[in-house]
Amino acid sequence: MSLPTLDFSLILPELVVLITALLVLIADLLWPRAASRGREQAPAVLALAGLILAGLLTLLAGEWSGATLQGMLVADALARYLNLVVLLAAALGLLLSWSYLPHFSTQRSEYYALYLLAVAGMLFLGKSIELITLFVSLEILSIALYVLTGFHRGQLAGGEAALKYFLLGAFSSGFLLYGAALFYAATGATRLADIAAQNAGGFYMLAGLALFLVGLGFKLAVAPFHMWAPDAYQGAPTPVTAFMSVGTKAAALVALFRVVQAAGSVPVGVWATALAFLSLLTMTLGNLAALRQSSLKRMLAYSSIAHAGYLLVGVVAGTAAGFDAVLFYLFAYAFMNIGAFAIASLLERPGFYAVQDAGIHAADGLFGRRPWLAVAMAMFMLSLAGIPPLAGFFGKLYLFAAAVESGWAWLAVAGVLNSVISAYYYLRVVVGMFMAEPSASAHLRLPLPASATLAVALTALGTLLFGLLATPWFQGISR
Amino acid sequence: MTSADYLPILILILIAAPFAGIAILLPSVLGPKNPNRMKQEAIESGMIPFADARRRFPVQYYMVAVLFIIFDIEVIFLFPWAVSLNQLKIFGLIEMGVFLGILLIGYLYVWKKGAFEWE
Amino acid sequence: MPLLFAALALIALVGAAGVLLSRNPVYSALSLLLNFVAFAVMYVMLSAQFLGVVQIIVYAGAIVVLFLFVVMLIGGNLPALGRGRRAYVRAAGVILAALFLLALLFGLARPLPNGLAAVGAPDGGSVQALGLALYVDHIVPFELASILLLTAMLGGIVLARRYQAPPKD
Amino acid sequence: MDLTTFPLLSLILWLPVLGALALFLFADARSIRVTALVVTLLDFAASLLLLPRWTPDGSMHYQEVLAWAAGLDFRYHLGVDGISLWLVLLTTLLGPIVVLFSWRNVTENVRSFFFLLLIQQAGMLGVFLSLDLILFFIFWEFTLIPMYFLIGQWGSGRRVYAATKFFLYTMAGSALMLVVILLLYFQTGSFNWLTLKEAGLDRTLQFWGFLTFALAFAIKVPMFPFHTWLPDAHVEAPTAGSVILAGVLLKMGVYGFLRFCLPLFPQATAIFLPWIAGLAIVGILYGSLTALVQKDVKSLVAYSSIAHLGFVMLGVASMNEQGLSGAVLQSVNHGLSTGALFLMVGMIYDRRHTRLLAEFGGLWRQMPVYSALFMVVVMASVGLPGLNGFVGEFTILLGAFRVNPLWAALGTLGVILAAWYLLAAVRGLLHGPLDNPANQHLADLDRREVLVLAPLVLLFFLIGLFPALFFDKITPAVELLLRDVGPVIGR
Repeated sequence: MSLPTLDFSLILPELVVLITALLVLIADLLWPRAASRGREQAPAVLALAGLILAGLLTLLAGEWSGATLQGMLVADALARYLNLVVLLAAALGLLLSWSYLPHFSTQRSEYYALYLLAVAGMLFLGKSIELITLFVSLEILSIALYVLTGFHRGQLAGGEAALKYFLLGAFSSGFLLYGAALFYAATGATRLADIAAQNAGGFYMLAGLALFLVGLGFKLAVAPFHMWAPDAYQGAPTPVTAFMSVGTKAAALVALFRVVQAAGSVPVGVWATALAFLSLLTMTLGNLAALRQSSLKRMLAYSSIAHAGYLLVGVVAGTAAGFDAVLFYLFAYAFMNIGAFAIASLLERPGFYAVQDAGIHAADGLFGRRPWLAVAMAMFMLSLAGIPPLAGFFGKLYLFAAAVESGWAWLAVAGVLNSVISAYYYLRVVVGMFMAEPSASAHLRLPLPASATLAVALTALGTLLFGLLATPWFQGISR
Repeated sequence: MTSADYLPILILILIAAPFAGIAILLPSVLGPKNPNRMKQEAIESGMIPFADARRRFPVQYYMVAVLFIIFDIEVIFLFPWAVSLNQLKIFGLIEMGVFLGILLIGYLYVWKKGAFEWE
Repeated sequence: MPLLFAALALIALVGAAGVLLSRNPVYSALSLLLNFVAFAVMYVMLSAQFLGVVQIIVYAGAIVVLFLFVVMLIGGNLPALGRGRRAYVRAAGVILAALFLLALLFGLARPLPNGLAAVGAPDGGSVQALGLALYVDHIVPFELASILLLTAMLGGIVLARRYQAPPKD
Repeated sequence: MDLTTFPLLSLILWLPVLGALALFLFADARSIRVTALVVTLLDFAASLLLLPRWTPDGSMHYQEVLAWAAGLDFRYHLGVDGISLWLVLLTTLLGPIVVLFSWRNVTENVRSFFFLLLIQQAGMLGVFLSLDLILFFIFWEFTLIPMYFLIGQWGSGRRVYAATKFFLYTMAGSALMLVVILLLYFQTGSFNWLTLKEAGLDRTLQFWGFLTFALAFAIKVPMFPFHTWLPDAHVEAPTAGSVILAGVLLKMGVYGFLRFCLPLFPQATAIFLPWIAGLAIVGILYGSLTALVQKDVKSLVAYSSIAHLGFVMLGVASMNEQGLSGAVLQSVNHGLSTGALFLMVGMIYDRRHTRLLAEFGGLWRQMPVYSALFMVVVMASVGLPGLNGFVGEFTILLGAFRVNPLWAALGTLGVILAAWYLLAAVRGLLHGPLDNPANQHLADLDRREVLVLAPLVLLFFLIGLFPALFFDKITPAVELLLRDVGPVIGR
């Protein structure tokens, strides 16, 4: 009976995040109730430190050569880049919640603990190459996000959003499990490597993959399964929405890519056409719905759905270059999307009992009051629309290049046309900021919290420079 | 544990079920039925019930139920561990130590946050 | 054996139908209990004894109790669900269910893939076999499970506590 | 440091960007304006450096290549030849003129105004200089942003509508171009214009390629059915914006046809040439007729641009040496004359804050210098022999006549109509009694305003009297283009 020796260095960043989460809880227990001044922000500082440490470990920890932990978790280049984008999104989201949380909640250490557990779930999901591990990490991340979505207890919309997200999330986990069971039925193995080796064709494999796509489709808020997303994104506190919209997509996409690669026996044309149709539907629905939104946050939610459609184009391409483009786009998307949500959070009027969402016209006349904030928001909007030389354009360029290369030119055309549609509602915000007088509903949280301003500055810098500089690092990541 | 070993359980069920069934069905079949308002009311040890019995439960009950499930599952994991500890030796101990440690922190946290107190 | 399986399957179906159709939520919880017990016996028949016992303890014991608590929490006399405002939703539901059934039958009619592990190995599902598999081959999901339970615990705490607005600092 | 290896084109391209960033060093408006003027003048001087050592052989000069992205190997590849040389010089010339003009009338947000102006100039230069299709596309879409904010923030009247229409119209048009560029790349393996020129593309790709590229460029030119954004954008834009819009942005469409549509898709060009000629002629007549009935001087000039650019596209459609070189020169001339026209309309707008012709009359007596200069500019754009307009239009008509006399006839009809509506404008503004009291004590042009117009008028005469100076640089490039494309089209 040989007891396995486990090489924990493979999952060091994840362990750091987990230990920080536990430390946040323990700190909350041990810290004397008499609130000293530092008491409020202690969990946030601890959480941020944990994230940064994990990020450094991911960056500096040599070459991730694809060694696996018992065939369950793999540490390859793909997982490394996923770690980076998730930790980036988490750190930026945390900066936002630093000043956003005190407005409506006293349960700070629980918030940061759940936040870190969600991050850990995403990191494990990105690394899992075995069906059970994949499912458990997906559940960790989902449960943590269900609770975070409903964290603003005073606001009814938060509760409603959390319930919707929970019900549909649990439903999708059911699909996922059923898919995994069918995979096991078809191949008798749960490790993706063995499933790929079996190369068993047949109905069970196809049905299993279909159900898996449905399950992950829910998590990615892909078109027919996106009903929960706008309400959940709008009801959740804005920092959680910002983090959730990037982190969940990144982790779910990597899981989708690994499963699709493992289900090699299912002819590529089959799942690729299905995904292509889903991608087209998501893009169009997301953009068209975003056109007539009155709340800025809900508009960003629909735009986030549309971007899930663009990301799927890279997966549909099916090539390694395709998924490199997806990873590149995820980083660009993290910068521009979290930046946009950061400014949306600054335009909100967070209260104890009701968060008054920033309307589309909340940003009117912003150029007059805070020129640099308006310039940053304009950059995020134009980058989301895919205008060069910002990061969004390069992301879309590589995605559509991968699509055209693998014969999906029509999908690239659809993507490009969708970008034009999306330009309209992104411009509407820019128009308001630069060319309109401040409207009655315009509100800006003054004085601007330092942490939020830092987040906006970082994301603005990222949106401007990432597209131009980062291309060489995104070659040959996903084999 | 072949299916034959389950014979005693089967026999147990076959005896218990009819016994309970008869006890419930017989009176309702044979007994006189002339219900009046007084008899229909819930028994409040003689007191006149002033509200419907099914009022909303305080949330503590729900907390207890959820925590019961979580710790119940934790215990379930212990069964196979205990049975196969002789092969797992020290490795199994560390493994379960980590598992229980994490849940211990959770338990302490829940305790400190007063989920068990009954106000 | 197949006769016993058919009977159990029937009981399970009756239980499931009971959950959906019964007016009173308490009755539906009890019929769910019946469903779980039927499955437990099926697991035992497939010689997954540990799983059968776990099914009884966790599902039948804890989760049905939780259902009852929740039903009580919301108040027992839950009004029957209002008629769906949109009639076509009901029709769509029926059609989709029929389609799903067809797909299932189509799937089952096909030859079973040969990769299926030998089902019903006598002590395949016994506690010892499971113990070794769980604590040696599947350590990672096992430890992740503890994190999952911790998250669930935290989630329960956060959502169940009465909401005090933060002091106006 | 000899000049051959010095990255002159990069200097010309990135100088305005550095200047724009330098604006943030200064606080007060005056030093911002001075810096902007100095930077644009330096940029113009740098572009003049291109001329002395120019070898008139039609090939690409001053090429610079810098490997940029690893995956899709698009490169930072700049180059300039006979076709794009004068357009670059036109851009760098209009730069300081526009800065000098907006010295007085831009009061609020001065730094962002000049920042956008400089960024806009860099973007346009990028379009003319880049030889890598992706780099071209990046600059092509980028030029939308500064102009969008210039029109949107400093425009007048329905500026938001005009700015958004301008942005979305152009972006929609050029959206498909990106996909075709990718298709070209995956068929030939490179984004480089030089290699794509030689690579024989299959017919269907050429057909669709031409269609999508032509759509994007036709919107920009603008050609007849796609012109509806132009009047709004020109009328609502601030004067500086209108000058740049008319002077340079429209030429990016023509340049696109000459640089990408014709050489890359010769077989498709043969099919579509009559269509372009037809639309061009419709553009000339439509532009002229609508200009006739305009009450607002600025929209009159805007519609005249459509007519003039109809001429240029007629030259492009004639596909022979005279036609093409005439088109290139005429697009430069149009930049100068219409730019001057917009400047002069801006000058009276600053004084009277109205652009309705009825409001004016008899300015001749009140503002003699203004009127004289206005007369010269009108004569230049009408095409009086001896001035630049005549040279361009005459060569285009010559080229068109060689292909199809009917084209030339309709073209000359356009010239007559041009004379009609422009002289109608002169009559409205300058002649007639000085009855309107508001006009009676209008100040004539001051030194700065004359200084703004002087270079343009000088160039009118220079091009008008010595066209050879310009043609000897354009014609070789045009011949090179015809050598590749001519045989395919059978001209």
